[in-house]
Amino acid sequence: MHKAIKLSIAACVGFLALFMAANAQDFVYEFHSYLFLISAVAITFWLIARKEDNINLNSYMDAPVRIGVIATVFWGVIGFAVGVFASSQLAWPDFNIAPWFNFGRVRPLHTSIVIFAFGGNALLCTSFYVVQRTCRVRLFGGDLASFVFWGYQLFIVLAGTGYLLGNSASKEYAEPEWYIDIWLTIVWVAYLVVFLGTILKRKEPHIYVANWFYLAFIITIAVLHVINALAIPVSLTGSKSYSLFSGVQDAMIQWWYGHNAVGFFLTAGFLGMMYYFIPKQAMRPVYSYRLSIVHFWSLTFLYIWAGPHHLHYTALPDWAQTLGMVFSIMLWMPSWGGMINGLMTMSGAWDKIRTDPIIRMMVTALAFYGMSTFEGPMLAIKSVNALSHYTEWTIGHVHSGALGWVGMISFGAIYFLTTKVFKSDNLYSVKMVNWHFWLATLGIAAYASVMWVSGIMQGLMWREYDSEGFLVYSFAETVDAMHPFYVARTIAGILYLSGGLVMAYNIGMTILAGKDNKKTSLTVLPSSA
Amino acid sequence: MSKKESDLVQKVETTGYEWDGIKELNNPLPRWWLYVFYSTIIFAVCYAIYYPSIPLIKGYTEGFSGYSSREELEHEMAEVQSSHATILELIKTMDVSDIQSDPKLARFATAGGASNFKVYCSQCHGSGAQGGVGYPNLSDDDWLWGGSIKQIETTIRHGIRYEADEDTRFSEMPAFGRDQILSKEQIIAVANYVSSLSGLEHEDSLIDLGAMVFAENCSGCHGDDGQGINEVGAPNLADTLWLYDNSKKAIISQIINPQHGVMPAWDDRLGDIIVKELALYVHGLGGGE
Amino acid sequence: MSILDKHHRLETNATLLLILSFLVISIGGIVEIVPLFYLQNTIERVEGMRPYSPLELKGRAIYQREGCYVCHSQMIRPFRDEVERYGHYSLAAESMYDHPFQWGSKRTGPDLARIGGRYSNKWHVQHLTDPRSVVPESIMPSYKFLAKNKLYISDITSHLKANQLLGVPYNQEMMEKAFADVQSQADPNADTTELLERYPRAKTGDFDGNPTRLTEMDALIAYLQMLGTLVDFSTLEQGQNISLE
Amino acid sequence: MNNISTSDIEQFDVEAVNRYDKQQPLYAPRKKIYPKLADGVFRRFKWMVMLITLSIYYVTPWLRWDRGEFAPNQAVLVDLYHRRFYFFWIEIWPQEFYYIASLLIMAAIGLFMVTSSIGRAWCGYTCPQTVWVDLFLVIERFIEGDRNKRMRLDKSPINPTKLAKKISKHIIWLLIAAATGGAWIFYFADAPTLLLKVLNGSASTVAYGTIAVLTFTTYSLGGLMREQVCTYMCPWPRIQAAMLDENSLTVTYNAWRGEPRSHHSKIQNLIAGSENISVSSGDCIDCKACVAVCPMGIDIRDGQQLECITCALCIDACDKVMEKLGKPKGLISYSTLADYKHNTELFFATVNSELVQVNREIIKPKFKHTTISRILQQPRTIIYFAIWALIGLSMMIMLTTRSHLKINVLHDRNPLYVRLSDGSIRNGYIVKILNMIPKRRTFTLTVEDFIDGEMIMPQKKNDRFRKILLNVKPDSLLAQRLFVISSPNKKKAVQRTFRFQIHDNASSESAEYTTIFSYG
Repeated sequence: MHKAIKLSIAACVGFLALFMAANAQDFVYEFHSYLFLISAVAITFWLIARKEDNINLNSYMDAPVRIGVIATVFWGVIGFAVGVFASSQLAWPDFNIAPWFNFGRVRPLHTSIVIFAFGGNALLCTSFYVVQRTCRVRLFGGDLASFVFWGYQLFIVLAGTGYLLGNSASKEYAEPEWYIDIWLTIVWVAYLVVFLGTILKRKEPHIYVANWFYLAFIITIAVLHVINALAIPVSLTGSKSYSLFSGVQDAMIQWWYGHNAVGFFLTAGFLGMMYYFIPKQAMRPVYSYRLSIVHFWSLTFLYIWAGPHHLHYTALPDWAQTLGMVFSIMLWMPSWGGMINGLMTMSGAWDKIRTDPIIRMMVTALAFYGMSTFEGPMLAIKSVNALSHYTEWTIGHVHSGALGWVGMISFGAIYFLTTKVFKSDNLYSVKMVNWHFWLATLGIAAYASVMWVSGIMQGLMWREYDSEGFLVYSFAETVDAMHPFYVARTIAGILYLSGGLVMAYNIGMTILAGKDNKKTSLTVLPSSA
Repeated sequence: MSKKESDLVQKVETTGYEWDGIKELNNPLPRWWLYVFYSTIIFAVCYAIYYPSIPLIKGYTEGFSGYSSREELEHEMAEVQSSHATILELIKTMDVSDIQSDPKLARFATAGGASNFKVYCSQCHGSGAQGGVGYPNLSDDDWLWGGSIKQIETTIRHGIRYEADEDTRFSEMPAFGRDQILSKEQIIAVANYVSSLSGLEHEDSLIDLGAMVFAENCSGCHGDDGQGINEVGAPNLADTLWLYDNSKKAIISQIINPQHGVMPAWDDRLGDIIVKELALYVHGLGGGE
Repeated sequence: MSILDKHHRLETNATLLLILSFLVISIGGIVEIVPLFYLQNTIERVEGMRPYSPLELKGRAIYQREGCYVCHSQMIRPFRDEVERYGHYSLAAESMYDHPFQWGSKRTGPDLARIGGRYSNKWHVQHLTDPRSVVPESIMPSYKFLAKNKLYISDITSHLKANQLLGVPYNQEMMEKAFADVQSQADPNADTTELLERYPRAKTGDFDGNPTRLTEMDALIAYLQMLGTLVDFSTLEQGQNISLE
Repeated sequence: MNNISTSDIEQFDVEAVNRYDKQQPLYAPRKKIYPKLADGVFRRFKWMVMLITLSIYYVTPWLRWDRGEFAPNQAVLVDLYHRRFYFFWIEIWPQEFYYIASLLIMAAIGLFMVTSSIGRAWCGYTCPQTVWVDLFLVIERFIEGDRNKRMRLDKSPINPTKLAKKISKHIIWLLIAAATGGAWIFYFADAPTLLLKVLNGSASTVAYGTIAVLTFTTYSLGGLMREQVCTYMCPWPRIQAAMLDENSLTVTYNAWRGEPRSHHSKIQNLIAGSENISVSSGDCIDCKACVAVCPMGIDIRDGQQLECITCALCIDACDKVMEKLGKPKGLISYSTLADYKHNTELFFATVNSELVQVNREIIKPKFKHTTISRILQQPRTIIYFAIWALIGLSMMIMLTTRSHLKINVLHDRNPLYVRLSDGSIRNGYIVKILNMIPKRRTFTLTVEDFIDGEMIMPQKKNDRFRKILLNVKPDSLLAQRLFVISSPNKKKAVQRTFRFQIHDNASSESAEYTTIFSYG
């Protein structure tokens, strides 16, 4: 695209933002308008200042990957820290600082940062890296990739500051208000264009399996996000909006979105990651091509049905609940297909698990993936769900998947990428990776067991009857009984967070150590075979 | 690139493609994986046939079981009810005061009363029986028509000034002002006297006149010392609790043209058991005599 | 092997792969979501449901803003313990005007579907101001600041309008009177007869203990005090009203 | 050096089923493994472990423990219906579930500790899957004979004997499986009563359902699926494998010593030729005894493999062969990867790797061999143990010193307070007393830190108490409704705090709860 067109788009956005700010009806909207404005100005300066002849079109475009690695680590640490903070608020309510840092605003911040900022950046940077390598071409769309990356960061900042300032659409994991949703849609479509465009101009005859998963993740998230976020704003110059759907339909759509945010964002996307980094790091071929086909299609088809298991025994009609349950159960083996393919890829390189902490993390990730995809279908069984729903058991389940699978596979990929896209060939300290691994694993183990036990306790206490048929415990008493668990959970969270800090230090030192190196080999496109 | 080759370790053919050094083997799927997958599908199909599952154009397949989570609850609640049959029968046949002296019965009946109170009584008396202006607080120790368990039961059963019930509690305070029974001065004086009974602000100069008016016109119902008489529902004027307001203005207004609360009779509507349960609950709120 | 051979076509054609993935993920959503819009028995037919009064609507926005839904559900499941603890199980009809729904997914605190009328306004004020002063075990944050924040009401009509666009049956009169209604509901001296005709069973009067100011606390408590009190359960056809012993 | 009669050493015609190069075709059925009976130190140890674990599992529900007339006398009982968990002298209420959370964390750390020091010992010795597969194999061997006989039997055409053997094997398996499922439910109800009920058909559907499900899973996982469970399904092996490092003990084939392999006939010639052994081949005679005994169907000589559960049976098998050959044991041994590396380097540094010409005895003292006691002295093991013990110890302290008495107070929310006719203020409370021992107790309830405050019992509004005696049934909760009354606060305070205290005169145990009194 011509520089002038880019500049004029940036200018238009800037003026629109200025107009929005001038007419804003509430503070959050005004604040966000200025953020848009600042971004537009920054882009304009950047476009004017940069020297375009420096760009080597015969190399891989690794700039977004490089910042992506840093952003992933940064948001990861922030997200874990906010999680520890939120957890402390439950253990010691005095940590609530009204109104900005009350639990009700901090929790969406935590979930959004870890899922969308940490997870999302991990997906962005790995997908950009992987799709270039496995297609043997430079990213499609020129500056569009940078736009996707920075636009996505803007989305995160808008969403996060929005929650704290009291701007929430109150749909779980989709809390940003309407204009942030529109912005994300634009960014996401650009992402699809970059990704699909790169695949279309590939130099490999076949599309690699990792890219199937990435592609399914991108397209599904687009569909989910757009439909779930449909809303009518009260005013075009105000932040408040009303969801297009109401009540039971809204609930169904929300959990269709919510569950598949897990299914496609946190599972399919990260499986894509797994399919590249495990064979790459283990230097082994993927175990079974056939298995990847079968489990890819069964996973994508079945996952989308599982949403209603979040609404068991609610006012959602029974038929929908039944469908949600049976499809969740059928999902068990397709989910395990990914685990088997990943693990069996390791056969023949099993000794590496001892010497290579990155492999170690990835294998542990697969183990947690296997555990949570077994626990998931089990929790979807109605009679189990009757006990577990509304309790901390669900929280434990989510975290064994999130900390174990998503976290560990991302850490592995991040360590891998750091030595590839930055100028150091080796990590600053392998020992620190080990420390990270142990801190994280201990944290997960403690977290999962504490939440599991406490969830069951909570469920049992709520339904405890005495011999005369009266409820035994008031709700307040069950809250009281949770205290030791909340404390233990906070400690577990601190363990995981300190692992993240060790990683941040390690990655930071690795990047700094290599800053004087001259390493270009990996970014240059291989001459076509 | 497209060359199938054998992997050195696994000695299985690769698919012949390579991406950034990654090759794919074409190992078979473990058969147990397929079997378990099949069995989950079979389970799913059976479950979906047995339970309501498939949405159609005008409804959904109801399944062989005809299951509904709400009916399930109804069955459970009915079971709970029937397990209470004996205890309910006891409540029906026994006298309230006897129920009260049986701790197990009392506890059961009070719990039942509590939930019924929320449904039928809280609209006027408040969800915590704390009352409001014109609606008596049932948790304090001040009773218009008596706070013994029997008296409370009667009040609930037959209501107050509820004409449809022959046995309803009835009394009416004369409209001393409207019907010009008392002069303006007398009214002000007696109101002043009434205020003094509970230590409210008053003018000493009017006390004598007020006391005289009170003795002649009011003490018949409210008692000589203004302590009230339960039999006629006349409130205690000497305590700190007021059904209406305790301002001079409100007192005068009540003397000129009294307001009279009405409470429905619940016997026919709720039946014997619930009335007794309610009586026990109200009595147990703390003010029961 | 034959099917797997055909898979090569997908692997070499990104557009085809994209389209097929899209189709595959669409089926589940369509089958589960679309019928909810056309099947008549999805939402029970009961009497008593009405749109939120303007003040309640404002209160609801505060409920959303503060993220109450992350700890409190508004969905009583048809289980004995829940029905006995919280009241009649929740109906789909009860959230039919909820854009978006507030069923929640976690009970760090108790369910609020039928909190309406359970406690006094005074209790709510004290509880929101300093939760542990009334419930020592509570881990709820303080919402003291709500009593200080003046309620922003000048845009109330557009809120009703947005809801009307979405199918919430606000009529012309409600729209016109919205600005007056939002004030009079929390005014102990106002004549609320008309308001109550428009919004039956709404709670009126001063909520936050300060009749002179209309605060966010007023709005939130007005909303809380209404929750779960609208439906007349004697009109519930399938599944009778469950008496709570 | 002994003269070896090589005819003593059996050669096994065996291929490692799960060797890398033997992966099967599409949707491959499992290839059956016929583990041969091993004999040796580790096998004997495993028998012992099996005996102990199985006895614990089957016997525990039948142990009795006297808790008086108000509590069950089963030593270990998970009473789901009453939400109590009994473990000998310990009784846990639902709100004390955090003990179970600590137990789980201890189990996790324990597993980390064991794994990082002695590898997948859990998998190899104590995992129920391993124990039950071992048990099922005992039955299989008893009926069908050892490896060769079983293979012959499977290859032979169907005949009455084969049919009889197969059927009886599966019936016994099913019986064992049913007994496994049966024993499980005894942990959840009084075992003798439940056994009677199960036998005469009057137990609940849940009980039968549980037995059925566990019978099915035990039979299919232990009898039919066996090693596939560990290879594909179980997540623990991955996590455990990730916890091993070069300093963890694991079952290792010492290739530096064994390679190049030779057939023993060749060795014989060489040995006969020279007194001072100079061989061109290693100690492994490729008899494949290690492969024959492996329950996972792998060849340990291929190196570290994800299937290996470190059951050490190959060590037993190999040691026996080495013994017969008169060579030192430990060609396959428990050693660390660090040792392995060191020894390999040492070996090849010492000898000319082209032609192995050395008396291995000479360099023997320099070989590293990490023993268990050395592993136990590693800082990591010690740190783990310290954390583990710390949690355990604090749990024990908490358990022994915990109060068997708890008080919870719920202050009325609606109304918060009631003004009475004489102007005094009354608040309502529900005082819940948890008597956590199986004995009836009488408690004295008092109001503390509240000079004006007096208690009133419901229905007796004129009697005011500073002290109330309450009887609480054994092992249960008493919810007592009562009121506290006080004159209005002179300083116009809205509320104040005070304490309810309960005291058991008999045990002088007491508990208290701080709550509020609202003035309005």
